[in-house]
Amino acid sequence: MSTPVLRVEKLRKTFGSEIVLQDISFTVPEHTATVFIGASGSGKSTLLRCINLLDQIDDGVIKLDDHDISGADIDPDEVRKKLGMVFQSFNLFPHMTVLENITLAPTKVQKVKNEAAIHEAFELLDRFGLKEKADQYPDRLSGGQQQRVAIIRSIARHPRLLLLDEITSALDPVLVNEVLSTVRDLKGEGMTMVLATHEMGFAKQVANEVCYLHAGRILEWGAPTAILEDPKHPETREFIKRVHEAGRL
Amino acid sequence: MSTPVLRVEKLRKTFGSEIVLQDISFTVPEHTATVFIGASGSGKSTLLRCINLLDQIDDGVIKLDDHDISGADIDPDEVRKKLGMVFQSFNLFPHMTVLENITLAPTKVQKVKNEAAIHEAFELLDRFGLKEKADQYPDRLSGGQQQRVAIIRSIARHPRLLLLDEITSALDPVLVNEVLSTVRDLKGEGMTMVLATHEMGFAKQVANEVCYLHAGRILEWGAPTAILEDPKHPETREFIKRVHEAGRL
Amino acid sequence: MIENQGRRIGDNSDPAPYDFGGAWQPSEIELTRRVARRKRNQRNALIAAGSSAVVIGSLIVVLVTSPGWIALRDTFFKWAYGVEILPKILLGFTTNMTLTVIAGSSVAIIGLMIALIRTSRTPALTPFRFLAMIYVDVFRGIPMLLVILLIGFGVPALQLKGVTNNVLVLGTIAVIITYSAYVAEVIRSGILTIHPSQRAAARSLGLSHFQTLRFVVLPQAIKRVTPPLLNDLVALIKDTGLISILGVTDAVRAAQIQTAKTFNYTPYVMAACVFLAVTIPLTRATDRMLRRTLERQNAQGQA
Amino acid sequence: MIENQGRRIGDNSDPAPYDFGGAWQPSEIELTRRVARRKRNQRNALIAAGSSAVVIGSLIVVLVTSPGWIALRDTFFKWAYGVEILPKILLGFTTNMTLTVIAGSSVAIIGLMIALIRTSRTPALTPFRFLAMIYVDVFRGIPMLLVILLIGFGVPALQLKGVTNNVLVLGTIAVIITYSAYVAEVIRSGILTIHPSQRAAARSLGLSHFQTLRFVVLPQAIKRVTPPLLNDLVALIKDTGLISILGVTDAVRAAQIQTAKTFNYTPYVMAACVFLAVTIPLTRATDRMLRRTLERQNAQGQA
Amino acid sequence: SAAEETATESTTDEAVICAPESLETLTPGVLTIATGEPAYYPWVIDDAPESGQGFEAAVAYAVAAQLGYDQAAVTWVRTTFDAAIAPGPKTFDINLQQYSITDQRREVVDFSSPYYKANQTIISFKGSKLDGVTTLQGVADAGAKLGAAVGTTSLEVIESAFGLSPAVYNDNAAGVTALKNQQIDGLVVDLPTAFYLAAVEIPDGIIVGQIEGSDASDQGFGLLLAKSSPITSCVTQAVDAIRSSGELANITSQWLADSAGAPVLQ
Ligand SMILES: Nc1ncnc2c1ncn2[C@@H]1O[C@H](COP(=O)(O)OP(=O)(O)OP(=O)(O)O)[C@@H](O)[C@H]1O
Ligand SMILES: Nc1ncnc2c1ncn2[C@@H]1O[C@H](COP(=O)(O)OP(=O)(O)OP(=O)(O)O)[C@@H](O)[C@H]1O
Ligand SMILES: [Mg+2]
Ligand SMILES: [Mg+2]
Repeated sequence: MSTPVLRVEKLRKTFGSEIVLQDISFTVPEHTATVFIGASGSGKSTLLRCINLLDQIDDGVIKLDDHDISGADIDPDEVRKKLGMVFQSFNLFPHMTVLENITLAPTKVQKVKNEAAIHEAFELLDRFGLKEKADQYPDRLSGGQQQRVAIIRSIARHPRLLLLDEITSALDPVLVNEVLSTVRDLKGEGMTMVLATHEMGFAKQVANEVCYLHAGRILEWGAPTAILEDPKHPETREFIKRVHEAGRL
Repeated sequence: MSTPVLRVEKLRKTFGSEIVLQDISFTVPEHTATVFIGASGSGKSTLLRCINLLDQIDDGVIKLDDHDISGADIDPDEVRKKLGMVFQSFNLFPHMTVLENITLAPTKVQKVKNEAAIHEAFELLDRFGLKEKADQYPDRLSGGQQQRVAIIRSIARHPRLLLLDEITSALDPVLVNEVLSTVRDLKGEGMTMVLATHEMGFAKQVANEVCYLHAGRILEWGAPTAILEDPKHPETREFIKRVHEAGRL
Repeated sequence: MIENQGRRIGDNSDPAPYDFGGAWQPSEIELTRRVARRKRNQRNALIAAGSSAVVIGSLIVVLVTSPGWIALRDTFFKWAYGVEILPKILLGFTTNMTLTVIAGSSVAIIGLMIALIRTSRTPALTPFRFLAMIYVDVFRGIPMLLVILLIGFGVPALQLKGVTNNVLVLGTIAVIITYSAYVAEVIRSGILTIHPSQRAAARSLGLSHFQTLRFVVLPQAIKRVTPPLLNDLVALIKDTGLISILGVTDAVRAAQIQTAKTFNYTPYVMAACVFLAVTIPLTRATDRMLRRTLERQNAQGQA
Repeated sequence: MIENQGRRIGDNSDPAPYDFGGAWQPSEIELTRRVARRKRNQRNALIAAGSSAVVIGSLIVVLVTSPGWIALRDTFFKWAYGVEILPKILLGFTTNMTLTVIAGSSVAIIGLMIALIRTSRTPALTPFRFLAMIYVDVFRGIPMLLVILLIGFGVPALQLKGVTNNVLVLGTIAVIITYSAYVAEVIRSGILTIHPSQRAAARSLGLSHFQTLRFVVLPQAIKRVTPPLLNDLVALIKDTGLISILGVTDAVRAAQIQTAKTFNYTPYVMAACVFLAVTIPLTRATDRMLRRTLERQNAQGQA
Repeated sequence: SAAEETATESTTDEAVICAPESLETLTPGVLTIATGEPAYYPWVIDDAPESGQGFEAAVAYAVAAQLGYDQAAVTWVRTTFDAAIAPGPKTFDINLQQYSITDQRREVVDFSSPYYKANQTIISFKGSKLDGVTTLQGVADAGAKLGAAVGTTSLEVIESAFGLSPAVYNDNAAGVTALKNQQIDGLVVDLPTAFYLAAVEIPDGIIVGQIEGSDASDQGFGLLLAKSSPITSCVTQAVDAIRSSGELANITSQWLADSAGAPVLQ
């Protein structure tokens, strides 16, 4: 097997005296999706932020393509050029049109020519059925469209790895669907991904591996069917049951 | 059959040139729940706001206990004493504790003695398992707890009719459950209710009647099973299908 | 319990279900309701208009019938004299406006830089952050008059080579120093209200710290604080006059000179009018902008 | 692809899964990382501290070695003289403080009322709303000095029976009138930022319009605009001195009298210090409050 | 002839040191004179010092002529009180706007010898608390509120002569308004100004009386110059010269009313 895109080893993260992540180790091979599930506050967002170097870790190693990106002398901007990240909300820049949002990083960071960036942006928008929204401001889009634009924006930079943090949790159920299908398409194209989500549909449809995070530790992991339908650990079972009960329909 | 709690006749509501509600007629008998479903912007919130006299209607009649509350000389404050309403968000007053939120209206509007109001508030909080949150400020509660407090607050005033406007749409699916069970309990106690919701679970479990609102008109109505599982109208069918697809799990 | 009034299921004869047509006619009950409402509104509006007319009217009557009214009018509202000296006041006002333009643009740049230093997070900048904080606190806390005096008269006293002792320049510098402190605070509060996720999103896209500020944080922050910035602009226009203590003639000083000459206060009233001619359009614009911002904000999550 | 490093499924021998114990020891790699980080931070801090020391140091050197330094020091920083006249300045400052207290409390009430009128929605209040708008625009737009002159010298000229010609009272009224306009604007913007749903929720509970304002809207609005209100308080403290034009001796005037007597500017420096002693704690408090508000706001929806 | 001789001698003497060619003025060959804005009657007539009309305007031209500057070689500038006394370079060579010479002030600026010494005078209006008062004690006993402009010796007189705390105004114009508004009962100004204000600006204005020798530190009005100005001694010589030649007395009697017109408070 080739080297994994991402390898996290014994990662530890504290906020003051609170230990938020402890002893987290996992690998993400190329063209696979790893989905983190877990209760609110279990540390999913923090984990993704650590991988993206937005938070500084307190121990452990993070390797991207076998290259240690957690060292003290690493330039985060260089690392982030290889990573894409979409957050739960506040993703798009409200003062820029959809097109400007998408072309900002390519033109300013990768120094792509303006026309080339616009051309690629339109291709992407077209592929995801958002071409006619190119000149709209984000507040004119539905929440689902906003998140799809955020995904397009992050893949316009051709990242090695895409980090998606509960990108549907602020959406109406009706809107979740379109975002889900976008992510499924990306998976089909071979994008390597790490996701945090409450959506079991997501987990089922795109995950190669599901990890259950509980109070900062990975409590259980495995194939989606194994974790979602036959969890071993009582904590996991309890969580899955609660989610099932709350299931809409 | 006794007179219905609420009777709406040919209600019409416009915002400027936009017709938001048109030709809306329905009745809500005592101890029943009527659930409005429909796409975003179909007018659900506006309908509930009209019933609560927060918006002024442009035609039609609204009768509460056979008493016309849409007349020009009606005192809205008097009417609202008989109505409870919970919104999608921004319900609780962030500068007051849970207890203060609940006792505000009884002490200031109904002029209940302070001790009596506190006593009743504690009883209600106890019943819904929120007793230990009495002295907390809303921002320390989860979204689900906040909505449950909002419901408690509105029933502390013993309303004839409870209006619930998508009270779970801003919640994580895990939290929806507890709110749903609270509403189910109320239904069991005979509370008369009008709900607007995206949650099909809600509709199924509490509705006596489901109305599908489309672009300001009631397009289809009937028993929950009929509407949700075998909608007649193609528009309704399309909507139900979309919601199903988006279903989490 | 839907009642089958005027509505048929599956009636698809309409070209589109959204089309409500022009067929609707207000019902009887609605018409009576409207009449009742209109009557009540008219009555209330009448009461309000009446009561404000009474209040204003009686104020005017008290004013005009007061024993000193003639004297007051001659001292404060001698229009012929006012018009006569208006050119002098306008000439003085050009000083206010020139200063506002020069000081305003400098303040924008310096205030922005101080705000950026104060909102920076790098530990390396801590000493600068500390200095910026002291700077802002001191110059917000001293009456500007004193700053103008200390700089306008203090710097020339140093007799530094190559340093001007032109009072206009020094006074402008004093104004810039003081207002930069005010504006830095306003911009800083704007920057702080930008949600941290916006920064995180920008950094995630690989934008550098500076690019994040330049393309994401500042455009939003400045837009948000435009109303308070415009307020500061109004205040600046008014405060530029303080440098008249250094011997520069602005509109207020021009009025003061006239008043001192003739012992008549009309020039002050004229000066007030000249200021209003500029400041009122500005405050109106501020107001409109504020309202628009709020409308947008409140539209989100409307219940 | 979880690697089975140091973790076993179902290992429930821990008393609680939340307990991470004290067993953790930083790894080798973490330790080297920390050393490297510490070194870099120390270097950066050193550079920053060094550069700011150089900047400040050279400013001081330029100041002290300038040809006029001795003259400047004797004219602006003659401490012995400053201490000697400090009591007079402090006496003047009591005027500023008294005025601040009296005017401040009146402004709070009047500003609030104007804000309420301006944010009211009843059509019946339209004329009052209009008047309030004009009031605010006019008094925000005129330099306060002119308002003080017009009221302090204009009203007595009317020779109205029963109306005082006490300059302190009239000056205070002028200050109140002006600052009420400022404060009304601040409170109004606070009221407007309260989400309409909060009003709707209160009205739905049966609270009257007044009760909604009293118990729901105002407590939140005032809390939100406390920082700008405190800013206005600082400005008020500084601006009370303007009524010295009517012949009242405040701190700045007391300093001016001394300076005019001896032609020495130290009294002005002393006055600046006296103001700072009051305003700096206020600005610090404002700052803390602002930061707390923002932290709370940004905590919501943190990505 | 001998007297003539000395006069010419001294003139030539001065010419050596105190001539436009050798005086280190702001602009060589030009004497820059400052006064207030506006400048008041009777010190300057119609706020136009260039005309030479008014007491201080006339004194200024006389001094200039004595120093050897003709009318055309004099330029006028305006300064505020604060600008005039500020340390650092000045915008004028000499400044006259009724600056009283005191020893304290001498530490910061230079003064010529005095060109006029005015008594401080209280003005009021008919029917005021001060109407009819003839003694210093009477003023103090009347419970009157007195005002004066900042930067004048009038201010100190109120404290030293009556032990009252004064209302302090930016200028006499504000003081006059306050007096007209009856916000104060009397305004203290120098005598020449008092004549003008009481007669012209104050309805039913009266001069209550002069306060004689009330402030020991006040050495009379002097021309103000920058500290250690190179021309101070020349200017002082010039003032002394016009005084001893009687020209100053002529100017005084031409522009300033006889102080005998005002009663002296006992
Ligand atoms: N900046 C911070 N400072 C201090 N504590 C923090 C910070 N960010 C997160 N935490 C804490 O870290 C823990 C994990 O938070 P995190 O946001 O990673 O959880 P999560 O699994 O993403 O939850 P959610 O499902 O609510 O998004 C929480 O206890 C939170 O309070
Ligand atoms: N105050 C208002 N002014 C103008 N138009 C409004 C206003 N409130 C609502 N509308 C419009 O009325 C229509 C119905 O809005 P409403 O909020 O009732 O829909 P909804 O069914 O509750 O939607 P959602 O599911 O998004 O809450 C929308 O087109 C909306 O734009
Ligand atoms: Mg999260
Ligand atoms: Mg709604």
